Amino acid sequence: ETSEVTLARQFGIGYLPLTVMNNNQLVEKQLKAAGLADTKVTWSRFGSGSAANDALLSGQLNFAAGGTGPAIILWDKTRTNVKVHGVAALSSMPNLLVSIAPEIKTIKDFTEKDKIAMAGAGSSVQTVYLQMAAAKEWGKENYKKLNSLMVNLPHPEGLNAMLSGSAGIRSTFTTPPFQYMALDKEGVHVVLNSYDIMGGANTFLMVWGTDKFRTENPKTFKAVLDALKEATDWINANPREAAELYVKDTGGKEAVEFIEKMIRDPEIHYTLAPERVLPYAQFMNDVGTLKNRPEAWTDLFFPEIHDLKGS
Amino acid sequence: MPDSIEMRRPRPEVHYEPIASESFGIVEKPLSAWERVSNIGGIRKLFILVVLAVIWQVYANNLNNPLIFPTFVDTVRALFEGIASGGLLLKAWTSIRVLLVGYAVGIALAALLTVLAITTRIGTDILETLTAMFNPLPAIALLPLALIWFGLGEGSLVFVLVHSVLWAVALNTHSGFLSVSPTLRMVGRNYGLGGFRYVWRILIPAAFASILSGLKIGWAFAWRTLIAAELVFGVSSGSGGLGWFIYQNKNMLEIPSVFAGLFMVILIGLFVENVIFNSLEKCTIRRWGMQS
Amino acid sequence: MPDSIEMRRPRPEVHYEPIASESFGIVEKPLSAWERVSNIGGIRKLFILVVLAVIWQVYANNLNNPLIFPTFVDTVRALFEGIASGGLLLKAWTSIRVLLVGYAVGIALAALLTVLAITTRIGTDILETLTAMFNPLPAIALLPLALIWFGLGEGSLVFVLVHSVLWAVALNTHSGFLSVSPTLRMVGRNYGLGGFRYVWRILIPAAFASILSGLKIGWAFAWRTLIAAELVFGVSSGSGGLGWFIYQNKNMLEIPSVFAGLFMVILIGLFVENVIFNSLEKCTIRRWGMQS
Amino acid sequence: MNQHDVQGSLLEVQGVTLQYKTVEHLITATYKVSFSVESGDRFVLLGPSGCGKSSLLKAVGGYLTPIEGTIRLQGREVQRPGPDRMMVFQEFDQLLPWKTIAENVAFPLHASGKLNKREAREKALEYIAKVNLTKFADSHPHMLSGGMKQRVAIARGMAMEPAILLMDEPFAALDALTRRKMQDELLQLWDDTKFTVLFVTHSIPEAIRIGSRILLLTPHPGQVKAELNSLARDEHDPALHQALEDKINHMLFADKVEDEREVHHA
Amino acid sequence: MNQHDVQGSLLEVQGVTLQYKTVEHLITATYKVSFSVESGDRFVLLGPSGCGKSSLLKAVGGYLTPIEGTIRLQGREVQRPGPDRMMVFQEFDQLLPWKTIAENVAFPLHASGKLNKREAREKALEYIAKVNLTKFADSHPHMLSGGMKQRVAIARGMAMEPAILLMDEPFAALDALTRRKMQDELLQLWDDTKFTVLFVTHSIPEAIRIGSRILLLTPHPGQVKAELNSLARDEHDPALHQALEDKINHMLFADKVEDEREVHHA
Ligand SMILES: Nc1ncnc2c1ncn2[C@@H]1O[C@H](COP(=O)(O)OP(=O)(O)OP(=O)(O)O)[C@@H](O)[C@H]1O
Ligand SMILES: Nc1ncnc2c1ncn2[C@@H]1O[C@H](COP(=O)(O)OP(=O)(O)OP(=O)(O)O)[C@@H](O)[C@H]1O
Ligand SMILES: O=[N+]([O-])[O-]
Ligand SMILES: [Mg+2]
Ligand SMILES: [Mg+2]
Repeated sequence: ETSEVTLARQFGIGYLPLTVMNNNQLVEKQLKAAGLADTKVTWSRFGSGSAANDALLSGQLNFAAGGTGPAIILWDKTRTNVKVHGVAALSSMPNLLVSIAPEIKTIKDFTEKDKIAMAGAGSSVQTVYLQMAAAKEWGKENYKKLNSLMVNLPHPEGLNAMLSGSAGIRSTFTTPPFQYMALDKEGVHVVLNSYDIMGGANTFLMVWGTDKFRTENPKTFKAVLDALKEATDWINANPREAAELYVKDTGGKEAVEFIEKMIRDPEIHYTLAPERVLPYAQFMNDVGTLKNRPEAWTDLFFPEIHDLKGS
Repeated sequence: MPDSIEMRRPRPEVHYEPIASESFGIVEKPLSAWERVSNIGGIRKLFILVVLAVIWQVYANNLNNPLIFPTFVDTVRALFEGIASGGLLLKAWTSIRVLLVGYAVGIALAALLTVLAITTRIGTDILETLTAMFNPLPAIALLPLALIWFGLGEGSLVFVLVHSVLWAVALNTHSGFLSVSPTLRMVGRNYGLGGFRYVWRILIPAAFASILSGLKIGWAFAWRTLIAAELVFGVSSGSGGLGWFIYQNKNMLEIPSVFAGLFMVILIGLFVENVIFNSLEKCTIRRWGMQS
Repeated sequence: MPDSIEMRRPRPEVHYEPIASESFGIVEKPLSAWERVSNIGGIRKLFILVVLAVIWQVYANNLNNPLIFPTFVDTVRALFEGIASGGLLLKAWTSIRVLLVGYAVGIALAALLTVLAITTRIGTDILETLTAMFNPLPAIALLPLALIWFGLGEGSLVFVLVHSVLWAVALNTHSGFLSVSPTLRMVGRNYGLGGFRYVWRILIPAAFASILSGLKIGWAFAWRTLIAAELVFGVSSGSGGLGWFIYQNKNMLEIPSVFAGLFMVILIGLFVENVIFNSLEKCTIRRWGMQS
Repeated sequence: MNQHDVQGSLLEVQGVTLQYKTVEHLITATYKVSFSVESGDRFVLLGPSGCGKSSLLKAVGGYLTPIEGTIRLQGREVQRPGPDRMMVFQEFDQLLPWKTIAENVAFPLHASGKLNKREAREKALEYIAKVNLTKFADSHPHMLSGGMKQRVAIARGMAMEPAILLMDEPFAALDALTRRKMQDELLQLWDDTKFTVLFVTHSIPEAIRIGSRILLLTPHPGQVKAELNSLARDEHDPALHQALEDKINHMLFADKVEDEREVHHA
Repeated sequence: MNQHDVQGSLLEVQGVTLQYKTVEHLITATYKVSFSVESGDRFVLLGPSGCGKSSLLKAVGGYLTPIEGTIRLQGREVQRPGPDRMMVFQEFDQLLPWKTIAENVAFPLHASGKLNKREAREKALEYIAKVNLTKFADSHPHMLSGGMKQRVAIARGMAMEPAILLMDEPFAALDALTRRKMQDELLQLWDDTKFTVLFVTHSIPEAIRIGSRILLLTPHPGQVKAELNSLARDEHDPALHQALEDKINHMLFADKVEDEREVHHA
């Protein structure tokens, strides 16, 4: 077993279970329970999923966390070597395409001059959602119909651009908490909800790792998974405390009520079980982004969670 | 005929009795109060800074879009809040520490490369080729290798910092070396100096003006790179530096704090330029009459 | 006594009949084949490049982690595929076009600022202050203002490019101007040259070595910035340049293509250094004996 | 005499004190130097090394502002340098390295608006021939020996045919015969155009040969010791030459001995 | 005579052709120049401006490699510069601008391992006094006049008391009296330490006064015209001096007239 386990978290409410694991030292606790009290736990934070992937692939990171999209792409690319799989889901959250333009009510209302800001335009989760929506609306072969409207801007810049009306941006496809900040402003409304596209709740963030680490360090792997489970259960049982912990962790500038409301939002699930990951991955395979086609959700995740009710 | 002009006006010869130079007294040209004030560089610069701050305030007020561009006053307020509560100074110090390490290593490597370049012909080719190849590469290109070689944490940050300091400093230093006057080089070699001593005793002081601007550019680009890299690399321990502070506040749409972080960078830049680099210039190239 | 040595050995006086200089013939020192080959800079550099490529190949093979660091061969293959099918050349051209605009504007502004700085004292203060303040700011800090002023697309890219070219070029140019020998300045002013003509006819050629390294550094940093900025800035998908190509492939984990994109940057860098900057050096500072 | 005083001279230097202010030192180069140069004078500044000859010339050229006293040219105070006062500097690096020899000589002719490009080049080549450098007209300055560079500078200064030519030890780097030829060229030009020349030299025979009036300066910091008339151009009596030489020698020598004693005691 | 030929001289220059290769030109500076310098010689190179005197000195100094011929010092071919051949250059920018005058003179003494820091400074101050610059010992070179800079370079060269001193027109920028003093100092030093000096000058009287042996060079490209003995140091007869001066003058002058004719026809 390794003497040090490294985990990554990123910024945002979707990573709340990791925040709890970090702050409450749940991994240490589970390691101790597993008889690995000497294992050092190191937390990193990355500004982007691709940096976390680099770290994972260079062997510096054992557990990466991020969007479902990058995780599935990494799974696809590592079939023949390090065999990355999902460890567990983190959270399901809707991603909203919001607009400040009153005439844009559905995606059919976009014209050539209506740009849509999104992070990682062309490859991000939001891109895939929008392509799925387009495929649904205009047929599978037209899934790229809205691609020409996508404009690449990081989430905060995209939101700012829309709210301030600069650069002609009036719509943005974004994530929590940005979409809720946006909806707080007058005139901003939802054009598209990722849940509607997927037909229900859909895993937005997950944790993944390499098969090599798991087989070489089964106890450590199990301890981390258990810690994640403990954190998730605790959040679901104590939303108020979880919100307080989150606010404290990020510097105490946000309102606890606002965070608690989000945690209690019935649309937001903190669960280890993947939700609608398979259809998402199969769509990516359909449009050629993935070379390998997963036939069951269990193809994408390590066996430790195969007993959960995933999809 | 040729001397007609002189012939026209015979002038008397004149003799003077020179006085001893001790009895001159001190001669100074009197200056008006305005001249005296405007002769102080610090006051002129302060004036410029005040003008810039006023422009910022007025423009931001007119723009009236605090999510994009907060006013100067709001930024300063956020700066003080950040310092008082948010440990902004600590974060700045974290960044500066990493920066100084990267800067020092970068300069040392630049010295090594340029010494090699100036003493051997293949060294010149290596320096020119490496600079042309690697200098245009963005820090992100180095990330994978940095992770393999240095792991998470500061090692990798230092690596990208070195990348952004090394080439600029090496380029300027090498060009400075090549521009040293042939006479000075011959003098140095006349003394029997060779290799490192020749570079250290002759070429470096002789090319100091070029080296200094290389150092200034390297310093600035180290900051740029550090802040950009902290966003990507994130933090592996502790609370991160200024770049992470900016990134986090941006994500929370705390725009005045974002600008407070950037303002901190500006303040550090002004300090380094006006205190460190300026004094260095004064006791070297200015004092030596190598730059006016 | 003092002349004892001369006295000791009276030497005969010698007279020669010099021959006409036309009858010298051409005297050339013979060189060995190896010397002649190694005298060609291009061959030496090619050798270095081959060595680097071999190191790359061997290291990548040993590392055996193609998702982090593909081999040289894979990269070259991806490069050719990218050129053949992916419109890599078109993307490179898109980048170069934006780059050249930003570079040109940056140089023009640098020229303006340094002319101002060299002709007026307050101009010097302004240049020093602005450089110290803005040079350390990362491109991302300019994003909000860029969006307000130039909207999405190339305008904003050009804006950040200017930011990364302007200060480096201005710093080096200004320091070069200040290092021009007092005699040459006096000569220029003796001719009655002033203001812009003085800068153009005297200071710029006299400080050309410094200016050239400023231009080289500016060029490299423009590339870095462009590639980094294309990731962040509003590029409408499908119309991006090399940075966008690299970013997309990185997101898709098409790592050989990522390296092919970076390799393209390296190739362009080598071309610009060895063809453009080198020729420029040869017909200026080398020809003028201002750099050895 | 009276008329001359009322009219004013071409160049009037009155009580000029020159100082250099550096980071650490304040160096007085000349102290209350006064002299006046008439139109057509060949005025020589003579004095020991470091006495402020170059500094005086630079002040007249407009490169150095006196901290005391005034310098008037045709009644107007000298404010800035200009092509009406062409200067031949003492330094070897006074040629523009990026221009060929011909271009170096032609450039001021053209830049000051005197001649068009073609004419400037023609005139440049003419003067380059006078200084025996035709073979090197298209070379760059770094390919020249020290003496050759100085000859180019002389050609450049003379080609401008300025109202006042300021020459700072222009012939110091030249061998006896080249020097002789250059002196002849200078006098020839003077015969042709009757310009005024202010000439620094450290050679007493040269001063007597070239100058019509000679200013003697004390050692550092320079003060005026005497202002003498030189011999007429057609005066070829070696005895007279020797006598003047000895007189000047003596005036400078007296100081020198003191100076030396000072140093040895220091 | 025979013994001397067998033993070999201190410095043996044999058939040396020097060329400069620039981007555009190939300039021959000297063509097949041969001469030999005995230990203790005061060997003067004399020739018109641009004839290759400086180039020859640089070749002996080890800065320039002959493309033909050999230069041997004590039997070994000259490969690189070294402190055994201290050089006083012709250029004014030969002082290190970042060192004070005293440091400039002391530095080579210390750097070459001859003396420790304190001794080096003492010796430096001693020689600075000899060139009358004690007042400026702690100034930086940019605060000095042209002649003062050259005097520092002379002090630096002499303070090293090298086996061979190479001096390139060291006194050109000096006034008559300072020059005289410097010449005396040089001869005094020679009397004390009997070093060998290779001296470039363009002044024939100086050559006769300083030199024990004189090499005459033709105009560019330099070839040896003659190698003459100078007068003995204790020979004070002005007529003999004048005779030798005239002889040398004539030998150089003959060429010069040709040269001039050439140019005027070109
Ligand atoms: N740039 C300078 N900075 C400071 N002091 C200077 C500078 N130039 C000259 N001086 C000082 O001014 C005095 C006069 O110098 P100047 O060059 O005028 O002498 P000079 O008479 O031309 O001497 P030389 O015959 O050696 O050329 C000297 O004592 C010198 O130290
Ligand atoms: N760096 C150089 N590059 C090219 N040619 C040069 C260079 N230096 C000197 N020359 C040429 O070599 C020849 C001899 O120059 P050198 O400096 O040796 O002459 P010199 O005898 O010292 O003249 P002077 O008395 O004027 O100093 C000249 O014709 C000159 O043009
Ligand atoms: O490398 N940067 O230009 O930030
Ligand atoms: Mg002078
Ligand atoms: Mg010479």
